[in-house]
Amino acid sequence: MDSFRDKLIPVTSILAGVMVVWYIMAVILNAPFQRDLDRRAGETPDVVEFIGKTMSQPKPTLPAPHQVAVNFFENTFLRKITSNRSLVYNAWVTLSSTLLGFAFGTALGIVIAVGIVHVATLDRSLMPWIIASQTIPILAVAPMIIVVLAAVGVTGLIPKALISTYLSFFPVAVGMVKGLRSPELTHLDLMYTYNASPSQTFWKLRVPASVPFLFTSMKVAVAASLVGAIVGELPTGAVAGIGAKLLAGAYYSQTIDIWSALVAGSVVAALLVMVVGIAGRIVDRAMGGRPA
Amino acid sequence: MSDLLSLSSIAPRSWQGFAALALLAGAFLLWPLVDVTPGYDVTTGVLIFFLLLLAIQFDHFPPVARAIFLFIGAHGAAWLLLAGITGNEGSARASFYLMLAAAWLLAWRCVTVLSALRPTSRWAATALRLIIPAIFGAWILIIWEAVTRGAGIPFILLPPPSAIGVRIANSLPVLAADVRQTIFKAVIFGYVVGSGAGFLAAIAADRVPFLRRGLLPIGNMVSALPIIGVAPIMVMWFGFDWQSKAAVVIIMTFFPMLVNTVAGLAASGHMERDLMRTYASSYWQTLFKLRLPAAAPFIFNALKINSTLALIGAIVAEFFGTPVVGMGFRISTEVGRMNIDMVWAEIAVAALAGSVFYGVVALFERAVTFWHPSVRGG
Amino acid sequence: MTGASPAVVSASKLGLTFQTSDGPVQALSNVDLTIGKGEFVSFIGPSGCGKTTLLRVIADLEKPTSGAISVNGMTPEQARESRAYGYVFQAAALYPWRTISRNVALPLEIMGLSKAEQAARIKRTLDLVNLSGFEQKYPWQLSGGMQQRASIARALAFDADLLLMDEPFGALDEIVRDHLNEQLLELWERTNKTICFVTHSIPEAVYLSTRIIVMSPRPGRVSDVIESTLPKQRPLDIRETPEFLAIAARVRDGLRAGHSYDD
Amino acid sequence: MTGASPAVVSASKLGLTFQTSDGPVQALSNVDLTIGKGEFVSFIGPSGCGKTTLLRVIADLEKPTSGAISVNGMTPEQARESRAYGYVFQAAALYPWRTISRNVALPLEIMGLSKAEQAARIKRTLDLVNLSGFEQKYPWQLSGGMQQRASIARALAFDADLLLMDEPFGALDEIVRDHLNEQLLELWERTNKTICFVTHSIPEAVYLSTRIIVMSPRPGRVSDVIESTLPKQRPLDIRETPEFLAIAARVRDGLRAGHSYDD
Amino acid sequence: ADKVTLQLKWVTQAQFAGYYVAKDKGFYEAEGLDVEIKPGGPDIAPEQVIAGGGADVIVDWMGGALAAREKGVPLVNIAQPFKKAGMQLVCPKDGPIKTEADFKGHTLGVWFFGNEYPFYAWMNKLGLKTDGGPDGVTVLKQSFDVQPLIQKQADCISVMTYNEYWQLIDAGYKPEELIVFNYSAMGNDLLEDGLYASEDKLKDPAFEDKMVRFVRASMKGWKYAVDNSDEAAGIVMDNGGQDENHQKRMMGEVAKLIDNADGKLDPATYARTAKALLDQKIITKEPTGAYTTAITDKAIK
Ligand SMILES: Nc1ncnc2c1ncn2[C@@H]1O[C@H](COP(=O)(O)OP(=O)(O)OP(=O)(O)O)[C@@H](O)[C@H]1O
Ligand SMILES: Nc1ncnc2c1ncn2[C@@H]1O[C@H](COP(=O)(O)OP(=O)(O)OP(=O)(O)O)[C@@H](O)[C@H]1O
Ligand SMILES: [Mg+2]
Ligand SMILES: [Mg+2]
Repeated sequence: MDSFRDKLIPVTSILAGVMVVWYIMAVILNAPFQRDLDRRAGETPDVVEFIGKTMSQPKPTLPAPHQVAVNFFENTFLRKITSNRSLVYNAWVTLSSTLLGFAFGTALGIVIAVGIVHVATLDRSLMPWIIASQTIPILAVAPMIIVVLAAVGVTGLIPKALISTYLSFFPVAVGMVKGLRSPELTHLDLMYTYNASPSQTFWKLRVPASVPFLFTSMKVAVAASLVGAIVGELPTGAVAGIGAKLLAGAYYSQTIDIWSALVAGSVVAALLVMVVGIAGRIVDRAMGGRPA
Repeated sequence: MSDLLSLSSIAPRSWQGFAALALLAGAFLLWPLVDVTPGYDVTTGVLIFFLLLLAIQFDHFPPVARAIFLFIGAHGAAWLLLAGITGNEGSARASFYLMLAAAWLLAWRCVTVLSALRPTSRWAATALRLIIPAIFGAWILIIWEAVTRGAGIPFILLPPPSAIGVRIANSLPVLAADVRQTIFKAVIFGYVVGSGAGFLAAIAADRVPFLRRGLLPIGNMVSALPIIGVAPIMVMWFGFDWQSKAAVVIIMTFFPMLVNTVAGLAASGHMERDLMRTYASSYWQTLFKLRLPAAAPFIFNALKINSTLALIGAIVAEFFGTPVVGMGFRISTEVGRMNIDMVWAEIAVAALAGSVFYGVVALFERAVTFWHPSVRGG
Repeated sequence: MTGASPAVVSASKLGLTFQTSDGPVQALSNVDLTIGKGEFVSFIGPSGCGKTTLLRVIADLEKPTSGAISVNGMTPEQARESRAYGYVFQAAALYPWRTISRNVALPLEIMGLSKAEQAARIKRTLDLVNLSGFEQKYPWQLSGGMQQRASIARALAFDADLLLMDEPFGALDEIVRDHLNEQLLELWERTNKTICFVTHSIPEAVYLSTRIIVMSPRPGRVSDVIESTLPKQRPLDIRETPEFLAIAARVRDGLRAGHSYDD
Repeated sequence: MTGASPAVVSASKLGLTFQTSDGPVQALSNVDLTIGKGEFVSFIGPSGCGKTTLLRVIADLEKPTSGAISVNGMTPEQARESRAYGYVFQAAALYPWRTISRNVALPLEIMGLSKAEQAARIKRTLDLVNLSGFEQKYPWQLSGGMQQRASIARALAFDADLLLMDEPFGALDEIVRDHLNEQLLELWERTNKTICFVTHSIPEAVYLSTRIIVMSPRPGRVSDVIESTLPKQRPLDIRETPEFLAIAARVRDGLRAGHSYDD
Repeated sequence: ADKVTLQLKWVTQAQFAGYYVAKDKGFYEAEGLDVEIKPGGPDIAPEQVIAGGGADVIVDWMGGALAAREKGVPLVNIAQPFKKAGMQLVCPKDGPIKTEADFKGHTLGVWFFGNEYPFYAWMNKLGLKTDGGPDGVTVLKQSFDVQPLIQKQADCISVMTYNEYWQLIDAGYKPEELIVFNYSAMGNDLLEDGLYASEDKLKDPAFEDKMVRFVRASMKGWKYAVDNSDEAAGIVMDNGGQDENHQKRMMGEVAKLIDNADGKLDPATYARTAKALLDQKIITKEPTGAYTTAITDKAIK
């Protein structure tokens, strides 16, 4: 806990610095349009008034932090949770497909890793293609996946979740291959001298040895999964979800909405990563991990 | 030859062989392969059966010969099957898929045999390392081709790979222009600047503990964010041309590099750092002689992650506004024009470029971190 | 005594060559060896001479590339599958996610013993190595010496008639080592196990063994075999007797003969 | 002899307590110590008694929490900054991305020596530890013993008057160890360096030292100081003389006194 | 009731008010139909959806439909609610472009994804190259908002009369400060929102009958929406539209494109569209059978 106190001051002061830069940038970036507006309206405001106006445009190039904060606050706390305009509702929509995709992705990643570790043929043929799969621009394929899936009658949560799966299985597969291969040679030899069966070696040695790797890669995977869910929402008609909010914001140039949707995305991302981190720590403690 | 003919050796030697034989029997019973006439002529059908049976039989030979015959049998049969279905789209019957599955099983058997080979010469080992994944990739394409043609999937949903290949061959100038716009301008610039800035920020954070304590938690969080969301904003700020794409790439690559480099700088052992202390070595001496080399595996990890992120970031950013060239532009417009084969051509080029990019970084990594156990070991 | 009892390990013309990327490394060459039931045989030799490799061949962890070897009259593989031996590695090799008692339980779980039987064996062997009270600790909470003792307990819990020990006391300080040497001797006497023991320490080898096998490097060969004339009962101060020192001197000479300084 | 030469290391009432998450660990308590120029002082004691910690305090790698210490009349920090000592760690700590000769060159680069001077020193020290011919190998291509020798060469190349060595020969077999012991003694005699040497081996301590400091654990204290009466010239077989054995017995008694078996 | 799935071309907004009104007001139900309306999005191609069997009928522009038809998805126009095009190019008056003659050497924002055909046809007519050279125009793929004009990244941008144009007004431009090139006004318009179904399915009389009922109810919905535009905007909002004021205005503008809500296709505009596509090599053959008046003839007596 005292490490937390160590970090508090630096983190808050850096965040404060970011805020200051943000305000300055907001003024600078919003100024040209404001000047145009004033020129067309024939107004000549003084400097203070002008700066004030740059920070209160309805559709600014860069919204000022307080505009985002107000919008975020209103859409989070003042709306009915079931309302389509509530960020909580939209975050929940995104979160649910994120979690489903994350679960699929983790499972798929583990299965692939187990296959690679145990089947020599897979080990030698699969890995380059797994890497290549991640270089495919998913946003390009996402609409087609969603259309194809809709064609076979799969709609709703699952298509989005599958895009999350596609993005999140990779870190898990790579991490788990490393993890399942992480037992030292002597540990494996030990099992061999006991004439342990492959499944005994797997459950009693490889699995526990891979747990730290699993949680590290799950942290990356859950973040990737969120990106997948957001990307997956873009082509589904922007009905609901953080991606839909981003899109609707972009569609109507509602930059403040975009930014507060981004903030909502960040909060969800931070929470997800934190939850995985805590789960990892609990499991580590239960397995006799040494406190750092 | 007599060995080949003797009855005792008719039985296949692997489960794949058995399964393939069973599938062949099934295909024979459910003949013909397609619903339409003329469909496959008799010679082609016999030839396919012959090739597959040959492959099953030659499983008794020494490994290298076995692998060669399995390879020829499985792929020759697949080739004939695909050649026959072209022009008969959408008319495949169950027997067609059974034959295909038999060929696939034999190709699997071939890969299994190849995987078990332990060639002594370095040259052969390298060739094997390439051939095995190549067969795997070829079968992804073969099955894709067979299913899209066999089931007659509409062209604008999913074109067969052969059509994509033709499209690539016919559109080289367009593809080249897109690659130039997206990769050589936006990706490379953004990748270099983003990774470089992340690296320098990491050094600064390392030098100033206050920064490190403040920046790292933030960096850790930001690198988990859906950065893609900033793409429209960057287009708004930096205009339509490649600069805004580069800006997205910079943001996407900055934090992985920052986080990894900081972790890497902490990776050198206590004892190694104590050693430097006993030499009264300065901060920069310790940095260059100990901590950066020790951090190299982490830095390369970030470079690898970034190599795929950069490409995806640039292409996604092009969805939000571009001049009329670029891979992302092409993908989104050609979908609208129903030229799905062109879309897949761009995707294939992107995947190829991404893999090459990744491979180059991986090669550099091997050369620079030759000393690291993970490289030494294999 | 050696000839009369049935051979537990018997090797003839044993050779082993590792294929490495730098070319072949001959780790063992032409090793002839017979170890009878109840013997305590020490292997001593310079670093890299093949002691560990020889033990690993006996344990079926490496396959010899020439010659023949049998363990309990079977091939090493059959012997391993019938769980004929316990092996103590050069490093403790405890599983960090298991407590000490669950580490000792590991081979017992794999053999499928009942919980009660497991508990009894764990208690007995942990008592033997003086680790009672540490059952619920994790390996990193113990000192290096205690970890090594836990790994010995694990091998003893297996309760095989043949014990293969690869420098089990290398990481310990002299006092603890003396203590464990005494304990090991006592255990051996009481249980009549056969023990193959690798060590770097001449006094340790002489103190413990009925026979000392001196090996020389590149390629690993048996360069000398010294039968101990010391009685079975060995108090610690036997090490100051002239008889002891004479044997030690012979071992040292044997060692030096096969040694070159450039490793 | 001790009193007459100026003190290289002098500590009084030295104490060091580590703050850990489980509470404070007192690693050193009330250590008084004076080491004169040209002395060869060995530290011996059970595992975890604070030998390494004491050496690290002298090297300014840990700050004492009580008491005073000076090195060459300066604070340890000043001494470190004036490059007053060479340090050999318990593990070799070679950099895997540098060849052996470039590892030895490391401290020389940091001191800013000329290329020619560097080459000369590298050649001299690698010869000294019998590693000529391995200059261009990488550490992982060498055996543990060779790595340890390379790390000794690295410390010697530094050429400071004070040498701090933490179990430098722990990983080596007896013969190589004997050889290096001889070499070290010879070097010490020739150069009149001051050496602080940590070891687990009683014979080694007795053979090498002018003074043996026995430590006892929890918290680390100096429990006995034994002046060696052996002559400066010490052939290897001095170890069989009664005089040697008497000193060894004294050390053993001192050690045993402070020892408990449960670590 | 018979199930019908309708795939829209874009997100829920007053552009599709007729269908939402028909559903909400029970016009579909009255025809014995159970209609599901699927909103679209920036990368949803309705042609793909119908090819995959995900929809019975789609809202599409003629350009995309003809391109798909040539690629083997036999789309047929069964009704054309939008008689006129809503697309136009706007330039600020204080900018460099006042007339068609000023285009040369300037940057123009264009939507793609099948919406670029009218623009290219127009430029073709003007004889202007579009490759960015000095004697042609530079084309930008424009995002779906008006930022390029506000940020001065383009000299003119594409807007829909019913949508982005009002975003410009919101952003402080007055109508008199804008130069407008309206495709319909210039006679350069191509067919926009129409209803398309698969030729194969239309051969089935039962399906054809379903479409007749669907078109009849839809056009009734459009009529109602045109007559009660504020209520229609409210219905759109209830179905997930954004920004009520904006939807009301949009409804008002869309009403102008509907004409008399008979859904009949104008052969002249069709011919112009087909020719433009042929000229631009979007399609290679003169299309045949790409529209039918049979449905509207039966639906609207
Ligand atoms: N897996 C392996 N591959 C290649 N060479 C090996 C392998 N294992 C051991 N060697 C080589 O075989 C020789 C004998 O090694 P071994 O481990 O048996 O020595 P040792 O006598 O146990 O040494 P130490 O006393 O240092 O433990 C060494 O030269 C070593 O480098
Ligand atoms: N950084 C540290 N933090 C907390 N406790 C420490 C630290 N370093 C050492 N200790 C503790 O201080 C005591 C002395 O450790 P030290 O390493 O000096 O022992 P040693 O005599 O060198 O032992 P060995 O012979 O095993 O090397 C031990 O109990 C150890 O656990
Ligand atoms: Mg060994
Ligand atoms: Mg120590």
